[in-house]
Amino acid sequence: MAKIGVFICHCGENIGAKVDCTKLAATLGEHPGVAIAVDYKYFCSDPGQESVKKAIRDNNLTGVVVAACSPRMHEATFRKACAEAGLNPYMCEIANIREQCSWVHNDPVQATEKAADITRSMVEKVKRNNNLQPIEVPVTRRALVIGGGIAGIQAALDIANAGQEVVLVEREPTLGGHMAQLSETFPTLDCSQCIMTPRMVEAAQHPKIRLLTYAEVVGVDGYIGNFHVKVKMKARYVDTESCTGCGDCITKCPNKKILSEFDCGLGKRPAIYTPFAQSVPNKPIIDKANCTYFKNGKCKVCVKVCQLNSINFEMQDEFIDLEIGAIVVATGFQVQDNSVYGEYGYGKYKDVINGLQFERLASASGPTSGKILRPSDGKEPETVVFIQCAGSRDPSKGVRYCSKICCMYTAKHAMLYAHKVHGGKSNIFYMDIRAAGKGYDEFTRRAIEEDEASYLRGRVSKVWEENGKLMVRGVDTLLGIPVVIAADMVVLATAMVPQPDAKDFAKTIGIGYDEYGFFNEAHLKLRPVESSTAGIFLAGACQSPKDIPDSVAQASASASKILALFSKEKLEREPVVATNNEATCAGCWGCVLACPYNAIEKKDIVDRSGKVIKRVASVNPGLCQGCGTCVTFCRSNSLDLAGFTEKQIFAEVMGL
Amino acid sequence: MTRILLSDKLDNCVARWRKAGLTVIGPVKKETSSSYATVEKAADFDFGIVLPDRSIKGLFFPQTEPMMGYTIKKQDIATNDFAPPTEKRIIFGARSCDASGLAIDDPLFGWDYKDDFWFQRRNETVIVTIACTKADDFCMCTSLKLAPDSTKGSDVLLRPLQNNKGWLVEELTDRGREAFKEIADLLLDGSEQAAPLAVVPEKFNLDACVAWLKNPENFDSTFWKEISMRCIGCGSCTFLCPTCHCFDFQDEGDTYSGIRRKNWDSCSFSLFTMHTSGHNPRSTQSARWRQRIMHKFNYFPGKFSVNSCSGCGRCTRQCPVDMGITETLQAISTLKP
Amino acid sequence: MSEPFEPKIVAFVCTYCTYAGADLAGTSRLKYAPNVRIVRLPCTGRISPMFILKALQKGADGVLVSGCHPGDCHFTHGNYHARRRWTVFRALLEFTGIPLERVKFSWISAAEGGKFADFMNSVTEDIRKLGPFDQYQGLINETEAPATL
Amino acid sequence: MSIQEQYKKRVRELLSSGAVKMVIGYQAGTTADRRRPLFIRTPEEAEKLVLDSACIANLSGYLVTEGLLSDEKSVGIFLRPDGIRSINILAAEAQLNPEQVVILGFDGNDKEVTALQGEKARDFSAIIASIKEHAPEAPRNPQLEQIEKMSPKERFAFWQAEFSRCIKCYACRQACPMCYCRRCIVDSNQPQWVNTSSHTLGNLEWNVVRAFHLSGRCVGCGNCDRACPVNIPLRLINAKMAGEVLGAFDHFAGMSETQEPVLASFKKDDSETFIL
Repeated sequence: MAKIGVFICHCGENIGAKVDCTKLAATLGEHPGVAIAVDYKYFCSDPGQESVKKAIRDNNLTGVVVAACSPRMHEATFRKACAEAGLNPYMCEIANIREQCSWVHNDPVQATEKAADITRSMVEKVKRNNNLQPIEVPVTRRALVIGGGIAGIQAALDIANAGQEVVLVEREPTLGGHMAQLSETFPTLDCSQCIMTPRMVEAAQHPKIRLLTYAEVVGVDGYIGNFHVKVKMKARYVDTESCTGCGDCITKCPNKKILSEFDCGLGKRPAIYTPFAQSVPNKPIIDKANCTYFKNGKCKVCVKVCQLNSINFEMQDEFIDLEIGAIVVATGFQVQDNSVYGEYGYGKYKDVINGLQFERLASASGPTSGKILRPSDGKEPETVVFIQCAGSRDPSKGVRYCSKICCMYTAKHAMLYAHKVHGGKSNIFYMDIRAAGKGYDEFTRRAIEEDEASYLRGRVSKVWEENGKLMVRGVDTLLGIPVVIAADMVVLATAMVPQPDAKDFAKTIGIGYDEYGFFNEAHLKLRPVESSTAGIFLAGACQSPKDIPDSVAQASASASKILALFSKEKLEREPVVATNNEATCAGCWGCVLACPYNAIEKKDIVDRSGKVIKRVASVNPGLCQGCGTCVTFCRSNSLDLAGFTEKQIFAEVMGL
Repeated sequence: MTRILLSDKLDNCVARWRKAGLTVIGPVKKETSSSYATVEKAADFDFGIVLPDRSIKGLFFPQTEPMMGYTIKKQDIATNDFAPPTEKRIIFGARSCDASGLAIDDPLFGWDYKDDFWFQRRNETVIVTIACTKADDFCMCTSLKLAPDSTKGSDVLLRPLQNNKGWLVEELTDRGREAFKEIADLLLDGSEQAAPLAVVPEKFNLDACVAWLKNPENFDSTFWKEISMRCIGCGSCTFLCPTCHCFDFQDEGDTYSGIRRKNWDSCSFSLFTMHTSGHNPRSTQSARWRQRIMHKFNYFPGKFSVNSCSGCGRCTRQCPVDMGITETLQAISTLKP
Repeated sequence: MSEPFEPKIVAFVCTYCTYAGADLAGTSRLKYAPNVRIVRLPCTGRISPMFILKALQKGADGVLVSGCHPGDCHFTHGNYHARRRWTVFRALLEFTGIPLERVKFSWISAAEGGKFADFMNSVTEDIRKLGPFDQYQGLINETEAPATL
Repeated sequence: MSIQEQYKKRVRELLSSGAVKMVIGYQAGTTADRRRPLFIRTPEEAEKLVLDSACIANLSGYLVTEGLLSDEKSVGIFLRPDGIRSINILAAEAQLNPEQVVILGFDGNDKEVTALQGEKARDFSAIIASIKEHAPEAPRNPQLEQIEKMSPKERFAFWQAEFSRCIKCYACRQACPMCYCRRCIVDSNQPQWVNTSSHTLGNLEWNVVRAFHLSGRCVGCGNCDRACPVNIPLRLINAKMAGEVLGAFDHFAGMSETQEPVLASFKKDDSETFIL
């Protein structure tokens, strides 16, 4: 026999002013199965909770209904109180008589009636509640970090330094990502490689980190704590075990005219190469598309010069399977293809470059050894025009969002230019200066005040060539006049966009993404580093445009989430999951199709001899998120959802 | 010399009985389905129906009957019994097979427990049977040793005159005589010949069937599986049968009050014998069909000395797969006992 | 003059959007008609057509079903599945003669407290105009009466 | 040779070659216009086979009889196009393996029948596709149109009159090839979603739930309608719902062995004119 306790909270005047709580208690006291119904000023207070606990113990209550504020406020509070009094926490339900009653109705009589209905209905529900236990899922304490840029490296190092295993997967031949391409970084102007390469080496040498470069994640199955990951190891044609990275093959390779991806096409590299001098691992790969041997079947110069026989043209892609407990997705970004801006002449005029190319020019390890020289003729530009928002905040041709870093790096470019080309004149077309961040506004001020960058508020309408100069026509909206500047170089502050395959990749690993292809966080404010899939976390620019400090912060946040997850051998989850009655299941698999989480599997029921008698649906509680879509589909009513069972809801409706 | 009720007086009779407080019921066809239903005037009757789709059983043992109401209170549960209805009725134009069916079930409902709902209705209902002058391919009363003019279960038997002119009246019971007193002045004396009865050929040898069924060895005969292979396990034969009487109890209601109901149930349903454990002693449709035949022609007569079948033929007539008692017993007739 | 008819309305809502929207209406102290009783479910995907039938059996004069806007489902797809079921079930109700004015569907997000309050008011007013659902009540009454013929 | 004799020959061949272990067809019934399901297991038994315009019942439901196909042997079955569509749905819903079903297809009107070429369900996809294509212009049931024209109140009254006759014998369910559940929702009593009593409310609930469960799955074979001992026009509801899912989701039940169930799938741009 049910013995339900009903606790009616006045919430001070919040409920008490509209709902006659004393009368409500008297009404509910007469309800079948209610052992005690009391009202009190603030049940969420310490003495309030104590009185609930005492009532549970004194009356041996089998269930509790707290008629108070929304369950979204204090359900957890009262469940905890119930647990402390020895009652299963899931035997507690909240009747929402504040947000959905006293606050929204004027008439005290009607409000009291409605409150009674709401509370009765919850009493009927709680009578059918079951003692639930949190679901325990074993945790594989090994993290997978996808992407070896600064965010991925940071996350990997944080997790590894806490003593947990990490597999770090990078699809390029080296760690480093975009940060390795940068010259100096704002707002401190410290050399990017100087701060980046030690971290790359640390990651590669860390005993807890297994580094897989030139590798791609091609499949993720399973669920939080228990992912099964398939990784494709792309063929490098160089055996990294025996290769010492001496570089003989690179120097001797006859095909040296290939545009370097790392230098954004401003430099050249051979067909066997490392992307840059400090690559980690510092072992070359063969660019199959451009290798003379692969194209013509002749050459093999690299084979001849390699004294360790590390070159292997027969090498094939390999697949490895990993057991993983949690995943950090740090797959980064790309810069937008500026050829959509035909009026800026990108791709048409060699001296119209994008911000990342400017980074390579300014980098000491870049194609010009850090000298700012025009790609067309190698001369120092006397006037440079920087165009901000070349893609960002442009719904017509570019993207609607702000890429966040462009204001800062454009200021930085102007400064670097001023430092490297004395007397050089920089003009910056901008829409707004967005310099929110520690030391950021001071930085842009410095560009203007110390390095004499000329900021023009307005957009550029056209760039054309005239007498060896790039003519930039724009408007200075502050002065309200059209401007034409004869420049030697034009730098576009290109938009940051998701990786071109981001949406497909999101589907592969089972996370959500937005209209652009940036991965969705579980909650923009409160769960910004989790993806919507439990156990998969986000770091860096794959989630939204970010600068280095933000990427690193998010990476460390993801790492700390994972370390919290790994702090236990088993993982506890809310037991609101579906269950199936195998005796009545007809095996039609509608639920399997309907489940948004692939949480329903087909299970064979076998007899003693091992013969399959029938196949039924089986819910994996680790994957099930408790939406109940399968329950509604199930024609035979075999599926049910703990916490919102058919019996509970039936009783709730019938109790109204 | 016998008494005669002329058709054109029927309207007056109906009015008399209704005035006397009787609900008048008879064969009625509404759109696509026929049944015994309340009539207000003679024109409502349809005596052309060979046999209404639904049997007379539901008038005495309704498909759902509220037995008891309950109200759940704080400490206890209050109940209130539903009394058997006291409505007085006259069924004018029952068929012999249907009336016989009631008589067959009387001992069942009065055996270890007297079912007030059944007997109250039986006592308050006058059954005026009209002997059949037409039969269809499914009728089989003669095979059950009954006839188109059997008087079993009837209070009055009417034999149709030629040309639908009226009926010869044969009062059988006090209840019948009482009801016909109301219309005594509307009857004539005469010596007309009744129309010829329907010819219902005998379709199987009942005694041979019963003997075969009684042989315990035949319980496990493969015959059962063969004969019932196409049975789809719907309950229509049992629900239309004038003698099938199985029921189930069901509580219906919300949190605060409800009603306990007696509902028809059927041995054709797989859940009928399902145990809580999940074990089902009659797990196959052939076992269920065997049960139905055995019950009607072996177990029931063993207890009440009468076969639980009046030969109406509804089981075959309405069977979606053209099965039924006739086919089964015909097949058994040809088997060695 | 007799008392104005106060309809009884049952709402089935998902906890992530419409229930939160109802909470927001509360925290915003919006006022609306007190005729609706809410049953909270995790997702519109959990809302079975059976719930609607049972609410009607319980004497509801109207039923509301509401959840997250398409694309916003906490469980990514629950509301898309729900939408198909509603389309089918609604057609079925219509064909069996249950007036569609009595069974309403909506998307109300956690941010739409105002929409929630307006919806409660408009539905209550609409159903008040329609009057009690006498036809269904007739069926309910029949279940409580002794057996007839 | 008449189609009946052709098919008798085919059945004998199938059985004697061991291609199938049984053929499900029709035989003569109690009266001249009735046909009974027939289970043919030997070539000799094929003599009993009858195939004519009175062979109407959709026999596909027999294939899901427990254990029939579990030995992985094939079974032959006489089916009209609606029955073939049932096979596709049963296959899509994992109730049978279509490779085990050898179809003896036929079609026709109330006077004569013709043979349909093909053996496996997929061989008939062109025929089914053409039925779907012509579905919108197919003549509509006049009673259906009449009901659609009624006011809600009239419709309610119409169906209550029909449902009040229901005796809850579940013949409709048992006759339906799609009602293969091990336990019907009406037999689930914790909780009792559907009132099992056959008062009009319970009858309404039962028939509405069944129609919902058949939405997008009913092929309109009419088995339920014919099985109903009190002649409730169940076919009308199912035909109405089939029209709805075709209109709303372009879903025509039983198009292929892999068709996704309409209520377990969705499109993000499904229409939603009624959602406020």
